[in-house]
Amino acid sequence: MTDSLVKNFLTVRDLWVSYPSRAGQDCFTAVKGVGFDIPQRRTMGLVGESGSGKSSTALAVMRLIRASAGSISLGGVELTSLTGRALRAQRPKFQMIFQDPASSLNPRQRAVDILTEPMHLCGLGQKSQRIEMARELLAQVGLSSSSLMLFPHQFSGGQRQRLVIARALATRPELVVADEPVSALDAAVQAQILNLLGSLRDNFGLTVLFISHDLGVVQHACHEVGVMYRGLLIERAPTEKLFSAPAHPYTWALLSASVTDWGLREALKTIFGSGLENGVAADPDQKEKAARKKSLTPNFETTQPVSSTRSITKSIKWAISGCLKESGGQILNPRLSEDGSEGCNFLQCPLAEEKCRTQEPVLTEFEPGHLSRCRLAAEIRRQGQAVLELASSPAFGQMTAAA
Amino acid sequence: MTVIKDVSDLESADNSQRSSQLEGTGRFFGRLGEFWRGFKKNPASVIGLILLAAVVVMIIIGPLIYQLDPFDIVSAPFTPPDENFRLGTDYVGRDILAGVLSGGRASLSVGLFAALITAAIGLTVGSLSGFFGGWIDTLLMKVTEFFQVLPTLLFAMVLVTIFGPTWVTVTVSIGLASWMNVARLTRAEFMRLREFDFVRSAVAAGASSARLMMVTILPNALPPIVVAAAFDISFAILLEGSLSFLGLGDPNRMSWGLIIGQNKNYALRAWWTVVFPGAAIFLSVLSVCLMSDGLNDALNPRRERRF
Amino acid sequence: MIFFRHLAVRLGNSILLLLAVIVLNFILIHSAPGDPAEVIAGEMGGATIEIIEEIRSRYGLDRPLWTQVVIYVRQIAGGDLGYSYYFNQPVSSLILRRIPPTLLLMIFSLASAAIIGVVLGVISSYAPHSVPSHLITFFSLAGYAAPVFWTGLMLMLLFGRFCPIFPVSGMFDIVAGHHGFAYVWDVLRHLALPSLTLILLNAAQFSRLSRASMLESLSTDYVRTARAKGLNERRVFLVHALRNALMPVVTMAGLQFGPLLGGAVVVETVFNWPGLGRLVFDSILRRDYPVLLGILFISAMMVILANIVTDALYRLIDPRVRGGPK
Amino acid sequence: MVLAVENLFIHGPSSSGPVAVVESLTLALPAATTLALVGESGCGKTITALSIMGLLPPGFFITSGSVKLGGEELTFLSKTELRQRRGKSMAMIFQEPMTALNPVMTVGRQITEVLLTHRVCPPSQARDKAIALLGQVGLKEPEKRFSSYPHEFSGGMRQRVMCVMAICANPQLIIADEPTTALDATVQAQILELLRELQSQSGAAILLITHNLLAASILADRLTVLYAGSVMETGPTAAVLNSPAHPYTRGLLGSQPRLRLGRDALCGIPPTLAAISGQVPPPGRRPLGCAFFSRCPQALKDCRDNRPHPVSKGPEHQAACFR
Repeated sequence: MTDSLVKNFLTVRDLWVSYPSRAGQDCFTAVKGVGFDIPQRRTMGLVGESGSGKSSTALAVMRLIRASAGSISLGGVELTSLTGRALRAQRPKFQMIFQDPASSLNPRQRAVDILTEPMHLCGLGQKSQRIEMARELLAQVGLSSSSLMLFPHQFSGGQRQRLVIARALATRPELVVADEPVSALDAAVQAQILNLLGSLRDNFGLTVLFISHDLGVVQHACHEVGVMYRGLLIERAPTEKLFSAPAHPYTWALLSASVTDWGLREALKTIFGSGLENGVAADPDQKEKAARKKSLTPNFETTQPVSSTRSITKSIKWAISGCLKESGGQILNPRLSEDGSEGCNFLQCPLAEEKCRTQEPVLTEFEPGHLSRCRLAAEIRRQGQAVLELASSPAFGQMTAAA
Repeated sequence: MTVIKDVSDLESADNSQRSSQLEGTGRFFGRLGEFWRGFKKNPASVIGLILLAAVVVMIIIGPLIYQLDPFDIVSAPFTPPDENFRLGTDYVGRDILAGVLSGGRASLSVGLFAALITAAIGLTVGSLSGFFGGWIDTLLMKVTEFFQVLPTLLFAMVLVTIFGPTWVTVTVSIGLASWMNVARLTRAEFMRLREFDFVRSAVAAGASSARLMMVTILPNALPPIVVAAAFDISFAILLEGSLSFLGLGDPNRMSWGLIIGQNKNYALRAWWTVVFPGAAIFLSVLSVCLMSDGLNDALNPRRERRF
Repeated sequence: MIFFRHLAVRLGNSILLLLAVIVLNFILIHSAPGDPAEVIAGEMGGATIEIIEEIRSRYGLDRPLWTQVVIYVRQIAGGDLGYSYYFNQPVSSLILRRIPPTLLLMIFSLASAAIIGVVLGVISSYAPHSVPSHLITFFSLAGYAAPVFWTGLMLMLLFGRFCPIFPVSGMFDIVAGHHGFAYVWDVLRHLALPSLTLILLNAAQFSRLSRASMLESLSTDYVRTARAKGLNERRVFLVHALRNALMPVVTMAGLQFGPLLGGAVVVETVFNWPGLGRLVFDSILRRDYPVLLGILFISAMMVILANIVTDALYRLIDPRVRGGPK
Repeated sequence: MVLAVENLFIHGPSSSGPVAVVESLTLALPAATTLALVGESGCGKTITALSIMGLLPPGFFITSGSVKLGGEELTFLSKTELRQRRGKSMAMIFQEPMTALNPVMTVGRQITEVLLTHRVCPPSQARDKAIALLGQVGLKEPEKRFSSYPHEFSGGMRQRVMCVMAICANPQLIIADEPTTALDATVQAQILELLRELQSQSGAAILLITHNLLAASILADRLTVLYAGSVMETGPTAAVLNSPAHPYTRGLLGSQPRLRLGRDALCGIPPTLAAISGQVPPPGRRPLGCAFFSRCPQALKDCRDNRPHPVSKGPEHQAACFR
């Protein structure tokens, strides 16, 4: 059955999205030529900080906002050129799960209408069957059929998100775009929803585009991961490959900021800089900014005890430089570079060199299945693996415990 | 202020009866009850409702009991209020009480119909420019800005003077001169709600623009618009009063403003000719204002509280 | 820099608006019942046949509609608002003479109404559920609900009959013929009642708005931060909450200019204050359309100017809009 | 001991009259240490912070219990005395940096305001001290920052300004209510490190309020886990994270997806997370006994009726559970 699955079910080619800024002169380009494709029944994650354009990409794929350039095709059907009735005919095939449960349900509609409206719009089944189908959907997302007649404000946050998921499944879609589905929820409820999404994806055979700013959630939920920075897809790889050792300095910066194990954090900091002040004063995408209500920073599962907070000592720095020497690399000493118009858009890159400023890097596949937009991709991945190797070795553990 | 009702205890209570209410009746009375609960909380608006009810009853029943034609002369001019002419007579000798009773019908009906016109134009312009944005929005907003530049009363006066002071032209002129507030408010509401995810999900489910505007956004945009429309009724009554006061009212329909307008030069001699009709306008407009405050609380869907 | 560029854009926009008002006047003339020439001459103006012919040629009424519009616009833009046969003088000079009294009345009333309204609104927001605040809320509703002409007449009765300390009509005492400082004082005494009427109406609206915006800014995060910093309640109230609450009040002052003009017309009729309002009242009685349309055009211009001033004022107060150093 | 809270009860308004929002809360915070108060939304952690600062919203009030700051009982103080303590001996940093600063006042003036109110330094030196502080928290070109307005700052920079306002009168206690929730991952890490640096310089105690157990472990020496208004577990960070003694803490740690790096990332993703079923009971409907009773997998019979008392599970490590 698997070979009949379409290799590239959702293909996005050279997608550009720009918003006319209020002042009217320069419009803000949120997505700059992003391209990826997702095989059928697979889940791809898009990770990035707010303003990286991940939500804009999701909205463009859903044809909720107009992309200024690029092509999107789902199951072979070209979506970008469709408009009006033709587009509406295709809409049931791809649905969306939104982030903020408080604003994604119509406060004046009861649960039964919320679920039957999509069915009515795409003409699924007869009017009499729809209430029965709605009851079934509620059961599948773990809500009792007695809540059919309730209004959204009579549900808790987690239950409202279950209703949002049920609505997305009402038209039996093949592709589901989930824009930060769990970010607005508490830790315990978040886990319930992630489990629910996982089981529904397998039962319904859904292809999912999963948007999140949270690396732990993406590693748990996605088969493939794409990292976005200021509108550009800077790295794409299967989850195992990416998290074993990323190949782009920005991904490392994201990782080092999300890691809560103090020892590893200091080790990563010596190589890839101490996390970066995202100096973007203007807020490009206010909605993404507002979407960051309850972010979750995952922790690095370590074998040794989590040590309490202390500052770095000389011995650790020496150990790291020693191990790098054996692996034949010299320490790429972190230098913060100021500005730079063309060339690599990662302005605060600690490893930036002259060439980075002049040539425009391209997303290249330096290893099978692993693409990165950095000239030093292979080098960074190798050195990163070495540091992670060292950090998880028991010797390093005692050292951090002692320090 | 209500805490989120916890669904789990609803499951325990057997509410099969609730889920069988799929027809409309359960919903309509449910909403009316909910509306009254919210409305009741604000004492000022209840007083307003009673006051308005009294004024309306006075206007409808009044002329039936006190059958006196406000236009025919009943006694000497400027007779002060006494037992047979409760509110005295005006500069020609017509009975003020009859005038006040039958004048109300003109003032309130003009106020109501003008507010309807204002709401109709305002809603259409506001919803179109708020929902579609782009050049439609700029064009409609330029038109709104143009109308807003003209002083309301002056523009209404010019229209009535040119097209003749009949009951219809007065109502239409008031409507034309004061629809801009509702338009701006509707546009703001539509632009705000358009960004909400439940509208985006309706688009994703394949809803057409018309359905989005009418079924998805409008019901949620109504509360503030209804409050503004209530204010427009009182604004229209005041405007009609001013027009009739300046002699631009419909001459053969008695209205409160007309009485005051005709007797304004003799106010110092015959205070009663001016005080009572004015008080009638004041009370009816005050009752509508008080009620519109109450409407605001009653119509807003319950907001759950966050600690 | 940005501030002046924006001002230029506003000016351009306003000129467009004025042209639109002129075209509106043209449409009104042509859509009125009867022959446009008579409309222009004004029914009661005792217009003879020659005058009608002269109007017909001057406004090119026989020419195609489009050229008529151009002629009309060029004339109005050139300052010639037409001729009032009843008053036997050009409309523009008639109106210009009547503007100062109306401006005096409106500016004085608007300013004092704003001050009184904001003070009342701020006081009532200090203790939102106390008796004085309910009183102020009721006063502001009553102030809005009372029709302007009725308030005017009531004040006239009160001050005319019971304690006649203020004159009830006209702008200055013709008999006494004061001049210099005495004349100013006399005008002020005459101004008292008409402006008091307008103040009662507008102070109500200012107090409602400033109360609502004060309550809103008192519940914001930055007021909570101010309290967390240990500032005393007076400073939190006046420095942090009030400055932000005044923004919408400034915008409202600008938008209030149009309706205020309407109110002034009525008040001038009640107290026969010799301003535009009085002129409007007389020209209605005599169906003197050129004067009416001229007044509509001039008052639209005044409203536009008021909007430009408020917009500039708003840009000065709010740093976010002023386009600070990027 | 900078902050000592004993058996604190706070009641808040609800449709059926006042309801207990925080029940018998005990906290101990010695100088120059950081205590993280961790709990899901609606468990009363923000209300606790506001009650210490004396900024409880209308309708909430402290019904019993004592709050001692530097040995002085705050609940006995008058309004003005409490106000004088705010900003001087205790300061607070809020969650939403975008709205926490006054948009129409320059950043500099909002800082000097604190310096002058608490007479930290004479007016003439206030400006220089503020500029020095701005530079100290890592803002480039402090002079320009001093006279610019909040809308020209990014979220991270505004939170640094909040830190300056908090420490400029060098208080004994700094309460940070979810200081990093509204920020990006990279900026979060920097703000937490900035707080640690400020603590090491000023020796102030930090009460960190957060919903995220793992983010707290970067900064906190001790953790107190709160659930539906009562303390479930409290202890040193390492002990609580590695050997959680309360089923709720175990549930929380199990339910959060952990980041696996290096060789661990290659061994495949676990199918499901150990999620806790059900949801947080709102204040009106909490069970009589242990608040976690309705969702606890190992609930005993007597957990339902009587409330478990804190039992010692290790050095300074207690958990309120009968197990």
